[in-house]
Amino acid sequence: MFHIYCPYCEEYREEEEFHPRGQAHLQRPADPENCSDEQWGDYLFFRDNPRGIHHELWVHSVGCRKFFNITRHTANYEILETYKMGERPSITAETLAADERQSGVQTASGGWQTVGARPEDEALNTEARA
Amino acid sequence: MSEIREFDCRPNDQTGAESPLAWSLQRGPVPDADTQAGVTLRESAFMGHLILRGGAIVLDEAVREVLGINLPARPNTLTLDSTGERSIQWLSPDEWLIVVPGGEEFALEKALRHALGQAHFSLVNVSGGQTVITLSGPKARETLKKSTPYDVHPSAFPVGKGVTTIFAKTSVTLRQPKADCWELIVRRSFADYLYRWLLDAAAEFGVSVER
Amino acid sequence: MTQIHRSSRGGRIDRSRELSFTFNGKRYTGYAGDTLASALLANGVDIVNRSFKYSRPRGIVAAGPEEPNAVVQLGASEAAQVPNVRATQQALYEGLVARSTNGWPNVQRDMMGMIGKLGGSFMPPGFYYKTFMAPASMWMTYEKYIRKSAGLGRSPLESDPDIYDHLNQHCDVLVIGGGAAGLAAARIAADSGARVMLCDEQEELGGSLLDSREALDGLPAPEWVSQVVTELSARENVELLPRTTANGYHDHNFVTLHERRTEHLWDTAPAVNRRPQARSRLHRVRARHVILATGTHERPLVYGNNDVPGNMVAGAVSTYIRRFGVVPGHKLVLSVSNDYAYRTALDWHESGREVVAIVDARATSRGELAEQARALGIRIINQSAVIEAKGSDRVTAARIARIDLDAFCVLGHEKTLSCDTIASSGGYSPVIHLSSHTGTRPVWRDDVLGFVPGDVKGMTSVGGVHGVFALKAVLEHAAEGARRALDAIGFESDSSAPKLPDVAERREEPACALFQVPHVKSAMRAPKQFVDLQNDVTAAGIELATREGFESIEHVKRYTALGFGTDQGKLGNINGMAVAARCLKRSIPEVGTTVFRPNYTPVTFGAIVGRHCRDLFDPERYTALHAWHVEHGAEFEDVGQWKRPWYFPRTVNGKKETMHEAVSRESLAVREKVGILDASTLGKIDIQGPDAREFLGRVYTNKWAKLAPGRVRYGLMCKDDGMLMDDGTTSCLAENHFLMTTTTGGAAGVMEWLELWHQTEWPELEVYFTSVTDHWATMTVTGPEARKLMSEVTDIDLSPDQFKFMDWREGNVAGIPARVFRISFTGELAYEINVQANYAMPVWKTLFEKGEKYGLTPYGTETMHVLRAEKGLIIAGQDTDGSVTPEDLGMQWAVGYDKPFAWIGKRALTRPDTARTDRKQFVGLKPRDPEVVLEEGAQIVFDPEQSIPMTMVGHVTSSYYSPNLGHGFALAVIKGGRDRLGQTVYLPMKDGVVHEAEIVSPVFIDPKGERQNV
Amino acid sequence: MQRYSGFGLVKHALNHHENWQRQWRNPTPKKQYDIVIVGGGGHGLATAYYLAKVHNITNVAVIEKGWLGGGNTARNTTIVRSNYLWDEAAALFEHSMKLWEGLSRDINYNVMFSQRGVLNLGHTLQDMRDIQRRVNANRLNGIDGEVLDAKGVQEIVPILDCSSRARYPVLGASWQPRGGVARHDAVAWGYARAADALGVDLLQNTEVTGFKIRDGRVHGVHTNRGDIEAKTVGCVAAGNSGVLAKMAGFKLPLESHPLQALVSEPLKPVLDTVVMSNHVHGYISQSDKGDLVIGAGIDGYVGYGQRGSYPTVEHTLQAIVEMFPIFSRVRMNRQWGGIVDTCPDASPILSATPVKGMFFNCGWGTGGFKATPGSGHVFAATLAKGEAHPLAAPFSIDRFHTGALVDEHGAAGVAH
Repeated sequence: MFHIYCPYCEEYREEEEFHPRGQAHLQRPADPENCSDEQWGDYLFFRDNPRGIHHELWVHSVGCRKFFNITRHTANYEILETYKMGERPSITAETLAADERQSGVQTASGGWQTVGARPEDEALNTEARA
Repeated sequence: MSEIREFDCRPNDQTGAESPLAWSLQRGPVPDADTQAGVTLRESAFMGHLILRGGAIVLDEAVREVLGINLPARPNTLTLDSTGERSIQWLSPDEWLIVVPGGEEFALEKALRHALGQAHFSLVNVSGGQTVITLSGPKARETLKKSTPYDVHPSAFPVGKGVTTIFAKTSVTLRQPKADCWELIVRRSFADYLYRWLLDAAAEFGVSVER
Repeated sequence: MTQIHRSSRGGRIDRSRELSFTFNGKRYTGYAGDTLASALLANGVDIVNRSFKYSRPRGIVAAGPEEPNAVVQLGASEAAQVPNVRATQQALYEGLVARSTNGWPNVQRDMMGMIGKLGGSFMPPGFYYKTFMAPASMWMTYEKYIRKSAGLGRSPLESDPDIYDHLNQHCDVLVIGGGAAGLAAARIAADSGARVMLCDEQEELGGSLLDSREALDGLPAPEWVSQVVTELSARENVELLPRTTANGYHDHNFVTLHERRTEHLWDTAPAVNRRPQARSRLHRVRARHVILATGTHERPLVYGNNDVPGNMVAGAVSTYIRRFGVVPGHKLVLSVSNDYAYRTALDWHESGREVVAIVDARATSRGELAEQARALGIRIINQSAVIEAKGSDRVTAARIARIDLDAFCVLGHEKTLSCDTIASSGGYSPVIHLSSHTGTRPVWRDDVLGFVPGDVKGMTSVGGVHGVFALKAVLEHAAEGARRALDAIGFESDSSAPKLPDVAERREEPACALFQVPHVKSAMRAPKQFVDLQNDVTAAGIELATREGFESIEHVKRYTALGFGTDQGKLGNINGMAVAARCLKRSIPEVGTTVFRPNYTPVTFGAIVGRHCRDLFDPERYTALHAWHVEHGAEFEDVGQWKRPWYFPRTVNGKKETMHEAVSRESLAVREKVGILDASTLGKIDIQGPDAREFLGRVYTNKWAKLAPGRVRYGLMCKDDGMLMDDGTTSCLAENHFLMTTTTGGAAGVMEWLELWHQTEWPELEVYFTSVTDHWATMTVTGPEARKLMSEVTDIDLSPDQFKFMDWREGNVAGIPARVFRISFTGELAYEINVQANYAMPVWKTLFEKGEKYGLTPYGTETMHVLRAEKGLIIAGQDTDGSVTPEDLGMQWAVGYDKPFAWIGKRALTRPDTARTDRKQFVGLKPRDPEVVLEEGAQIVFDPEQSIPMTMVGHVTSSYYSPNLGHGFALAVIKGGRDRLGQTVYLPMKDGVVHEAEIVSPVFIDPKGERQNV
Repeated sequence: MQRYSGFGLVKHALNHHENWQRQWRNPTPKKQYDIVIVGGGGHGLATAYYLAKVHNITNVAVIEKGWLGGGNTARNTTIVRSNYLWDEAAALFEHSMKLWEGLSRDINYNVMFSQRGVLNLGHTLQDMRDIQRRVNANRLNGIDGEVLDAKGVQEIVPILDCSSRARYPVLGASWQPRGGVARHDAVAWGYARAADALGVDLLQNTEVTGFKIRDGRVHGVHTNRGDIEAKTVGCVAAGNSGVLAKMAGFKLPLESHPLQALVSEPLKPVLDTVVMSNHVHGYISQSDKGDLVIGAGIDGYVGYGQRGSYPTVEHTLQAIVEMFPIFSRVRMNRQWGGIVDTCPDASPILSATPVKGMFFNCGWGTGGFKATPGSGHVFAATLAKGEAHPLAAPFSIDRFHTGALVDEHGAAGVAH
């Protein structure tokens, strides 16, 4: 059970008081009438779903009823940051990767079945996308 | 103030009024008064409850002017007037609960609207929708520990604190206006459930219900 | 029967309190302080159970939660039955009744045992995957027999008489384990002023110190424990929880502790001062830091017939001797891989019974304990091990031999030593279960010959669980760990007073890595060498699994069932991995580790459920008028958590109306006279702010720009996929003030929906929402006589030109301030009265006083459904299912196609699939046979002659008998239905009956809406 | 392949079981395969088997980063049924059900498919309407099932509390007698052994680290054991589909959530069928070993941790004890979590992708186990022909753009 710091109540509360509401920072197309079916479908249904750093929207349902954002690692469930609506995260997969490169530390990949397996190899993926 | 419709929903004649706990007390069980009881439970019925929403900066002065108490700006706190009968509690950054003796709520609503003028805020009478259940006694805290995941240890929950949290399978606004006095503000429709929960949870300590 | 194995002195039992108990129908006695296991051993009960698969006789092996065999059925009465209680963890009480979980007709003479003996060789791991395939129809029969022979204990067949509860706890430091490490750490944490909790699974705190031979500060270990416990329990910032198992370690330092509060007293929880006590309690602990001090489990060695009663773990023998004054045999052979286990021989010897030999796999043994044993004249045989036990119902001898660890073979020098007990020790496995629950991989340490916890944020492991075994080192490690933990959470530990007791350092020699002992025969041919006793997993079984290609340890486990028992492989896992590693020619860490899951030991469902059962399983929400409904005999329908009156059956001449009769009467009353409905459960949201109107325009499909104060409008709400989500009316109370109503079930969801869009998408809109669902009680007075009735109780001008359909007015009703809304869900003249809920009852009662002469009839949800269906009004969630757009419902009139803002749901309506013209559309159905009431959920086809699978074109969403129409009627969704009015459709039912129905308009009564407009 | 039989077992017993063969090989990866399947769970292995058996394509590799059947195949509650609401889903799951019925003999491996029947309880009037709708649809689709009232339910499960005392009394149920449970691990192993025997290479401990994509078409995969060429790649990786899609450069309409399950200690037989309840939210059956196998809820957040929230376990056991008050004194042995890919419409994806030659089989949400044979069968056809099998066609990714969803939330409401 998560222990979540509500940025509005300014204290930690039990997960039972909250509900997750999916990926954060989703952008509703500004002009829905003029976006394609593809774009509209993407907005409605397609999600990042990363194994790793995830920015997600939660609501403090049984509490202040405010929506806010959580940056959480989806494999080890560590919460790295919570921040209010309208704010941007200070920790992202990119900032963490930069930190890692500096310190030479590899973050734990909880949840993998095979010791030593790594989720994604950046170089290979870049090639794959190219 | 024609843009908002004020309405005094409280009759002068209180005959036949039924508080949210009326049905529970009528149906029972109502434990006998017990001097050995570890927990005492009482409904502070028919209070005036108002939900005030708006920006703290907008509301602060008007509240002080009308109610004579400060709008609590810090999360999860509550302020009381000198008699302890009137209180304002922080519910969220733009939402407060005002509880006053029954019958004062409409006058207060008008006075606040007047003081706030054209500011953007909302003020809603919810007096019929919730009630205050008071828990006291040496085992009150222990009973709360059975019911809510919120930390009620004195170091985490001093007098003057109030939070909205999970309570059994419902939510309450839980507060400690003075030492050994816990107030649970619960929605009307859940009051009977909460009552039965409390009787059950406190049974091992002995519980008595004050009417 | 006398307690033949009870020594004359010693142990922590109270010999003055004799307790009698029954096992397998036979009466025995033990003492207060005994566990069921120690009492059984004291009484010389060798066979306590039969094994799972081979039905072999089994005895007690261990003394704690790792015990695999002594799993019993407890309870004197049916309702008090508890399956699968470990005798080693069950305190003895007067009158305890227990049985073995397996064995037929009894555990001594078991018929299945014969089958096990004869058929054992036909039951290698996975044998069931390779057989029973033909004929296919027979599998269910085979399965019946397999199921019968499986399982351990049995479920009670009566409801639980006991209650359970939860306690939500918060602390700075949670110390798990009350042995030397835990106590030392707790003491330091307590000194810092932190909020400390300490739990331990045993009956009393002390852990292994309770049977230790060592002295602390010159005191025998148990006495030192008492001193520390007394000191700790006096402190206000410390909560001590003996008999409490930390069973699950969840995210962010949330730990569940299962406290067994009365299980040592009786099989049901006794009341105290006539007040009920919880049988057990689950502490839901949020700890800022966890100190894991869970110690170790000693590993037995794996050798031939190591499951015959009389084979025990060495440490357990010491525990029985020192804690319980029970020496579980006469002649001991001890087989070890390490120094510490020598203590068992010393304990045995001091009890005055014979130690036949200590067989040590190491070439030499010169540690302190070994020297002590040698000094006592105990025979020590090095470089050897017990390779096989002899005997069937009890050990009669140990076959020992010189072994080569590296070559994994027997070198000869075989001897058979006569004995009745073989104790073995293959080393100590740290109890890492809890740290593994967090998803953290444990780390193998060659020096420890075991896994220790990986790094867990907010956790420090100390003592045995961290691979620190010697007492002095354990205490130091715990102290250091506690200081680190306190530091991490901002407490200062009192460094000036290192309160560590004086402990003599003990000289030890390193242990050797011995798990499975080689036999003269190959593992496949040797007598069964059990790795997992509870699941009858043998070394040969594991070897076979690896031979068949199951190379991952997870495959091995799953193929053999290793570690899947109620002991979760506490004794067997490491040994099993060692066997697999040997077969695969890899090291143990290469083979991998297994993932331990909660629970550490099993937890009663009831304890996890707590008070959330029976009457308190889920809240029942009541309206302000509930008492009246109950008094008037209402039957209730569950709508969400609400209890809503479903119908009000009358009793006429002693006969209660059926629902059909009641609903017919109620419906006619509304259409012909006047009825009243408690509609308080509808969601109600007060909306204030200059942008309220704009907001409504964005969340509703229809237009709100011109709704004037005093007026009401019906609105539809969609999600952004264009599918209907909720509906209701919203009233304009003032220019910037609206009252929205939602469906009963949708209330909370809509409230959050509004907040979501406001907070995340349109924070610039100046508007606030406040739920007033519970504040207002709502009563619907409806029917042709409604105005007459209302005119008797209200000062509001009811004249049709002053108070029109879809108007609302304020005034008094029955002397109570009220808002009255002229909206109708019945199609009749209707007034919806809102009063502050505290005053609902007097209003309701007055209405009945005045309404009697008009035939005022209370009606429930069923009649409400019939009446609205006659008008073709939908119920969101019944006539819609999340795949229905406003257009499908034929509600284009409520869709603001030209509103300036792209309201929620609009864009989705033009997607290829939502724009199809042959979508399922909302229509009415009139059965050709007026007697027929179609089944709700009946599927519709155009061609009834087609073969299965049929092409279905829609289904019935609502269907009733209408006393007003005099026939059944239904609402349905049908492909392209609106273009098919007048056509016939078919509803093929299960008994071969095919109903015919005509597609009609969904409005069956008063299509022009004149009745509600009068 | 050694054929398994009772007679064979006796023969092996006399030889001290020393002559059993490997159930599958442990081959070295080849440089090139006709088809690569990413994911060695039940669905992937079944796909490989049917490719070889039905389509004669045997130059196939199954790439598994861990051990075969180690994902949700190893972690589910083993329920098999086909009583889905919409025609498209019903057809797919019924196709699967028919394959289940002959599976043990087909692959010469006893998967212990036990057709002990599945009850879906109704506790509210709307539940019963939904049940009637579904059972009527099932019947016209040729799927067995009937609607029972409370009395009928009580007869099938005497220990279920069907009294009016319950908070949400049982009003009735749908009953699918052909539904039941199967031994989950055996399904993976059986398919693995059968596929291996037909020449498929099963590559364990082999992890895909990227895809070779040129000009919008897949040419192979990168793995930690080297590159492998293949013109057709099928991804069948349950909880990792999103991660694989990201490697290939596109998103899926999926979220991966932890779905929890738990078991009691083994008990003597006490529950002979599968009981599921959407409304009080729990489902339960008893394994052949005696454990009560209980499905808990799905957590609302994205999670790859194979564990979930404790309150979910609490709520599930509350539901179980509410339905079966006699189980209050039974004890919970273990809990665990699987990672399930959930689609917005609670239906799977069996589809081509923006990358030519690359196909995805995913999004089975909480109900993938029961689909294993059918999923493998139609996905094999899809891979073999390069276009969707008719039963797979409605489950393309396109539907999330056109709006043609197959909304099975009703049937899949409770995780299973």
